[in-house]
Amino acid sequence: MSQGYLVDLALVLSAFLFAIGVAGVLLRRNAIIVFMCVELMLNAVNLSFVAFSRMHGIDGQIVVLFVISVAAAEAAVGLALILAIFRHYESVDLELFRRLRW
Amino acid sequence: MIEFFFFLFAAMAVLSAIFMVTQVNPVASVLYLVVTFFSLSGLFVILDAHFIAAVQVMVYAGAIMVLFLFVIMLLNLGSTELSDIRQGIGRVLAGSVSVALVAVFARLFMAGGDVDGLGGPSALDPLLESSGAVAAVAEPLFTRYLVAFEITSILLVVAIVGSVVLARRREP
Amino acid sequence: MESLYGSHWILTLLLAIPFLGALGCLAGPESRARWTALFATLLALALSLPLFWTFQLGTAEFQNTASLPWIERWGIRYAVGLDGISLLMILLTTVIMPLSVAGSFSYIRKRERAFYASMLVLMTGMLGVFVALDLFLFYVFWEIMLIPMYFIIGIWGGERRIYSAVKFFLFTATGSLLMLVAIVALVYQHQLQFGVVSFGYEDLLRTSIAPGLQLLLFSAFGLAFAIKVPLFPVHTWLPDAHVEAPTAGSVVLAGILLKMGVYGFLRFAMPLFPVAATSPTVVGTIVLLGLIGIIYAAWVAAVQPDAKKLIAYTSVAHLGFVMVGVFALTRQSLEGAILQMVNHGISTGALFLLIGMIYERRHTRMIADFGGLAKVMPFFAFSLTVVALSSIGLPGTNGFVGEFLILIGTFQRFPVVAMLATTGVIFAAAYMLPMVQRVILNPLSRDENRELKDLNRRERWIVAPLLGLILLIGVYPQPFLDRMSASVDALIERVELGAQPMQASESPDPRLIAELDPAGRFDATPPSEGTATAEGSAGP
Amino acid sequence: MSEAYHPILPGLILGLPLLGAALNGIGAFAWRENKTVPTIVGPLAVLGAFVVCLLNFAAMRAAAPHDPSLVPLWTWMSSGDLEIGVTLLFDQLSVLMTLIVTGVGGIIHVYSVGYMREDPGYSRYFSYLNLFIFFMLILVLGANYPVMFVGWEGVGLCSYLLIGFWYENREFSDAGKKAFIVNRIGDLGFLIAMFLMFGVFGTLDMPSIFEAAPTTLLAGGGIATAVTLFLFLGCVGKSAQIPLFVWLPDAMAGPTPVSALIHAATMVTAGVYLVARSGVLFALAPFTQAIVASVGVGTALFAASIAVQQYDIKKVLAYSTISQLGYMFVAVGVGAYTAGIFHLMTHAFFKALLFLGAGAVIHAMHHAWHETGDHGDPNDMRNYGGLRPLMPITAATMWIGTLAISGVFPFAGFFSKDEIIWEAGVRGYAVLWATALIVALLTAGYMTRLMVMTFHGANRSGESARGHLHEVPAVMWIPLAILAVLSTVGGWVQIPEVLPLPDVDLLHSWLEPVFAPAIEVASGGAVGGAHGEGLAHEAPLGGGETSWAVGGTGLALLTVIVVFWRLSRRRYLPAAESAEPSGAASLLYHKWYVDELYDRLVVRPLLAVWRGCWRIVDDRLIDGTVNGLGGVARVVGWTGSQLQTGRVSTYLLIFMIGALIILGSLAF
Repeated sequence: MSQGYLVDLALVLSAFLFAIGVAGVLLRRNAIIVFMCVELMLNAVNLSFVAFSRMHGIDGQIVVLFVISVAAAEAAVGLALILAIFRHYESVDLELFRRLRW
Repeated sequence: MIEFFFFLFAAMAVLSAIFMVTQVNPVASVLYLVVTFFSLSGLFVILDAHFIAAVQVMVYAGAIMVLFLFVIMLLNLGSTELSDIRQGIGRVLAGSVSVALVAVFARLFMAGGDVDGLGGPSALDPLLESSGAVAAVAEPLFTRYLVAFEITSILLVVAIVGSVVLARRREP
Repeated sequence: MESLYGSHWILTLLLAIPFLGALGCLAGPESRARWTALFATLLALALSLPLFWTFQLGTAEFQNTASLPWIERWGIRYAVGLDGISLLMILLTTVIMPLSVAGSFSYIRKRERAFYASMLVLMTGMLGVFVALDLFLFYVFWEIMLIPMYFIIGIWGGERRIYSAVKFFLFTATGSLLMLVAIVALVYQHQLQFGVVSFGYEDLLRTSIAPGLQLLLFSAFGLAFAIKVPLFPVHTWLPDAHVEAPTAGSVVLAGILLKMGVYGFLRFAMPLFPVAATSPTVVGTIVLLGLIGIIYAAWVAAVQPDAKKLIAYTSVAHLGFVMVGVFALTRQSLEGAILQMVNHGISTGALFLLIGMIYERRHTRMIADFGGLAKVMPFFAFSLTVVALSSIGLPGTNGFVGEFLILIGTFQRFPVVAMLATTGVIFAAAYMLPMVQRVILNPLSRDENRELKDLNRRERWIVAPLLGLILLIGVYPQPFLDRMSASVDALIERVELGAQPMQASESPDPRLIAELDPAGRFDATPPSEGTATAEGSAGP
Repeated sequence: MSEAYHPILPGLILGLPLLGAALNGIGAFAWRENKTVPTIVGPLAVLGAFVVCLLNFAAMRAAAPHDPSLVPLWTWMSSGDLEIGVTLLFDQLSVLMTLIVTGVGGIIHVYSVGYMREDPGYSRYFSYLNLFIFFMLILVLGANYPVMFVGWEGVGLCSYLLIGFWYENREFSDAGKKAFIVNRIGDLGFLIAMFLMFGVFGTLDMPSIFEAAPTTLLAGGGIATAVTLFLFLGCVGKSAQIPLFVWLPDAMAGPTPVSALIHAATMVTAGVYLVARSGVLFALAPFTQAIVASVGVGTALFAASIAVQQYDIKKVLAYSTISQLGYMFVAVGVGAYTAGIFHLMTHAFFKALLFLGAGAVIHAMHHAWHETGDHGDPNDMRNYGGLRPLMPITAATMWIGTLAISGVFPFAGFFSKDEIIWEAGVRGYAVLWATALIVALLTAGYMTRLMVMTFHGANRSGESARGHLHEVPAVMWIPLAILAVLSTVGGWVQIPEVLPLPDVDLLHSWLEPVFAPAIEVASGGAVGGAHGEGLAHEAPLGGGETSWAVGGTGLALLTVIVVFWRLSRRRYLPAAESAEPSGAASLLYHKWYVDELYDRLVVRPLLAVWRGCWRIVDDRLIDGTVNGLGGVARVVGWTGSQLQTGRVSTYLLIFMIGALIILGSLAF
């Protein structure tokens, strides 16, 4: 398996996915979808870790494992937060959640 | 052959990611995201991360996304027809920032030198051959990264407790 | 005891007593805090008074010095010592503090422990500033003092206390931060020249600094001190702080804190940067600002409806006299200025105490709310009259001696300035007498004032020592002048000698040098020698 | 001659009044109701000092001529070259002055016992009065200018305290304040003069300065002129000359004995004393001399003109005092120092007499109205009239005082005033001479008017009050009598030799050692004589000393008689019923509107400027700048805070832009 240039392409792909995630966060107002875009960004990063790990050793994959477990925790807490907020606002529109200033 | 699969998965990932962002219906978005995750897991396999690929499918595509679906359905958001996508300047900003991001990242990776030179043979090959896909990951995980691993478990416990507390319906 | 006063430890003991007292206040019960504080301050007074007699006349050397390494890596030492100038300041502090503590007994009703602890920490800070012989130590004390004062104004003050406390803090902190930068720059210069890092005062005195850089550093020090003094355009924190501070706060602020600005000029800014301190621009500016302060503050004071604010402005005027005297740099004007610092501490402190006493009775500071108090409070009226006369410099009181010496000394160098400053004498009468009249004279027209009680025994005991000092210094100031004369001589000599070679030499534009050679290495040796040798000698 | 003079008990001269002040001061707190202690302590302290002064005077007379005796007490301040000791100077002039101060002062103290007896502030009053004597003695005995200045300001302080003695009256305390502040303007000059002298001479000791002055200073030079002008500014303030005279009429708010002591006999003459004392300096500055004399004569005329139309008895006397002080300045201004001091002395006698007499009248009126419960102004002469039969002693003694001040032979004022006018004449100052003559006539005029309105004609105090009017007690009329005697014989110490009288030359010869240096300097060293030689022997209009002396007294007497004859027929109305004077009389009645003028031109603009300084410069400009800086920080902060929208997407956008900038800078 010597398709080294695929690694580079994987990095470029991760850049694309990350950028799409960013665009999603900026674009959407639905909290859940924004949350999903964040997950997408995490995965983009995971992809680059895996790609790097192919070049530099197994540690990259370990990091990915941690990222996945943290993401799982994050998803649980985050979705619980969205639930709680929804109960209060009857909506998941981020435009409404503007209490966190000053 | 591998190139074909690589490009196939890559195209799938990018396209479904774009769909995920642009779909109005959250359920559709979730499903597109699942597709993206599957494609990524395929890419992981190509990149010699077999264990990660498996975990990706199980945890992300299986568990997390189901959680998302549950929440969407619980909140009854699936039937929404109103677009929550920003218009006008927001859209332009989002687009230009992402394009700029891609450009910058691409430039950074290119700046690393010749594209071919960056790749080369996999550094993982000997390891995978000697201990297999799982052991290669497990060995450092339980030795060098043991502390972090244990702390992760604490994090998960905290997250569980936290989400239970947060999502609990308050007694009036 | 003899050995104690010859020893190195008396000053450290003096510093420690109020600090321990502060701890004692915090540790003890609320009701005992005031007594602990009074005891600590009185103990400090009793310990410091003999210094007045054990102080050796005729020498400008620092006495009772102590020096211990503190942070050796950076050449920071715990170094303290006493000369004629700081001796008087120390005594002023230890005299004023017990009085202001005793003056707070009935004024401070909440959080007494914290209040008295703040006062004592403040005292440590002030004493420390006056004895520190290490610039880092000085800076530490200088800042230590800021914090309790901030709280004293901010917690126990009047209605606009927060505004005033913040204003006070911002003004002073701005200045002192610049000073810190200047201290570091100075130490760096010293290191460049001698290869050792030292914050020691006497080490730094040996540093020679290019005129341009001197100007910069002097400005940084000078701004910090000028704010504290306060000189004319940066004085506006003072009226607000005074008005809102509790009586004790005002007394300490006017009586001692303001002196630290002048002390800073005398001890640090002038001897360290003699060229800058004698450059016509600097002297002209400061003397002019002092003069403006004298006249302008008197004018503003004359139309104040608030007694405390009026007194606050008189402080600006008096300190204007002091600054003019300091920068006229003649024997008489300097000795007068130092004596006037003491005088101002006594008479303004007494004024604030007296106004505080009627404030406690009537809860108003407005002059218009009083009138005719002489009838119901004769002792108060007597005291206020004497103190007011001292403040306007009536001969026979301390105020006259100070002002006279300042003016007669200043006149020999800046006749016009002295003449204009003398008009301050008229304006002093024009602001003080109407205030006195409207408070204690005139008909007793308000019913609230009819039942006022005269000063009680505690209050009389607070006022009496100050009245005694006012008259004593008025008729026999010589012992005080004797104690400072050697130090004043040394200071004048040091500043004038330090300024001479630089001014005499035909050096190019000092600003140019500063730009080309910010480190000032070229001027490390006399400019007549070649640059090469200068560089060689200045190399690390 | 016998051995040299040494001051006798100099400490006691100062110590007694100070002790008295302290005792009475303590008494004002400790035994406020006790009137016995002040009654004994107050007058005794001054009279004791008077006795010591007499002893000194006698000793000095007996002793050989000598340099001034210095009594160093302690070092006051010594700083570098500046050495100021608390030192007393005993010479002929200062001893004479101490005699006047303690003598007249003692008499007035005794009088005060009667006058102030019922005042609740009795003890306080004597404390102030004793303190005043103490400071006045320091003033005349000070051997250097700073010590003299202590007395100078000290008497000002006592004057302030005593004018505002009845502090519950707003006008009275205003008057005290005004006196103090106006005096301070003068003191400014005194201070600057001291600074200058220290710069020039390196010392402030009078003997050294006077010794060095003729050689150090250029006669008529700028420094001599400046020093003396500044000194004179001090005198103008203290002695109530144009333009700083405004405080003295208001100072009449104080108890009448105070007006007699401070604002007639002693303190206000300190300016004359200062000029005479510094004669050497003034002799070196002819320009200042001219100013002094002109101000003096101007003030004399101006004040006399106002006195003519005043109805308040004390105001008349106050303006009269100002006018007489003008005379003294004419004398010292033309270099006739002895004449100035002579008039100072006789004026102390007769003006104290007049004031005390006025006080007796006021006292009587006050009591009468107190009995009847009427409320009139006991100071207003329109309420008097026909008091002579009721208060015969007061009337008689005051007539003596009136004749004395009018310059009628053989009363004291004749000799001293005649000498001043004559000296002005023979020294060639025709305008001064003529004006002084006119003022002399005016003086006779307004004083006669005062007497007529008070003691003659019909009584206007009201039926009921008249029954309660009676002569003052002995403790008050005995001082009047003593002063009346002094006002009569006081002038006989110096009788011009030209008059067909026994030739007495006590004063000139007594003061000759003090003024000789000044006269020597003034005459450029050419004339060695004490006085008179080298001067014209004719008045500007011709005629010798004798004829002018006789003519002068004749004119004065004629004025008195004419005015008496005219006014005693005039019917005055009580103050409450009379109308405001109109026309020129109104201008004089309102004192040429000087107070109003000062108020408009000086006081109000100054107050406006001061208020502006506070409200605009301090509050707006300086605090505005500071708060403005704070405001700028706040605006910047607010602007920044607007970025914090609470929208996560905005944060991400900004974060991303930031990341792009950083990464971009790495990439490109």
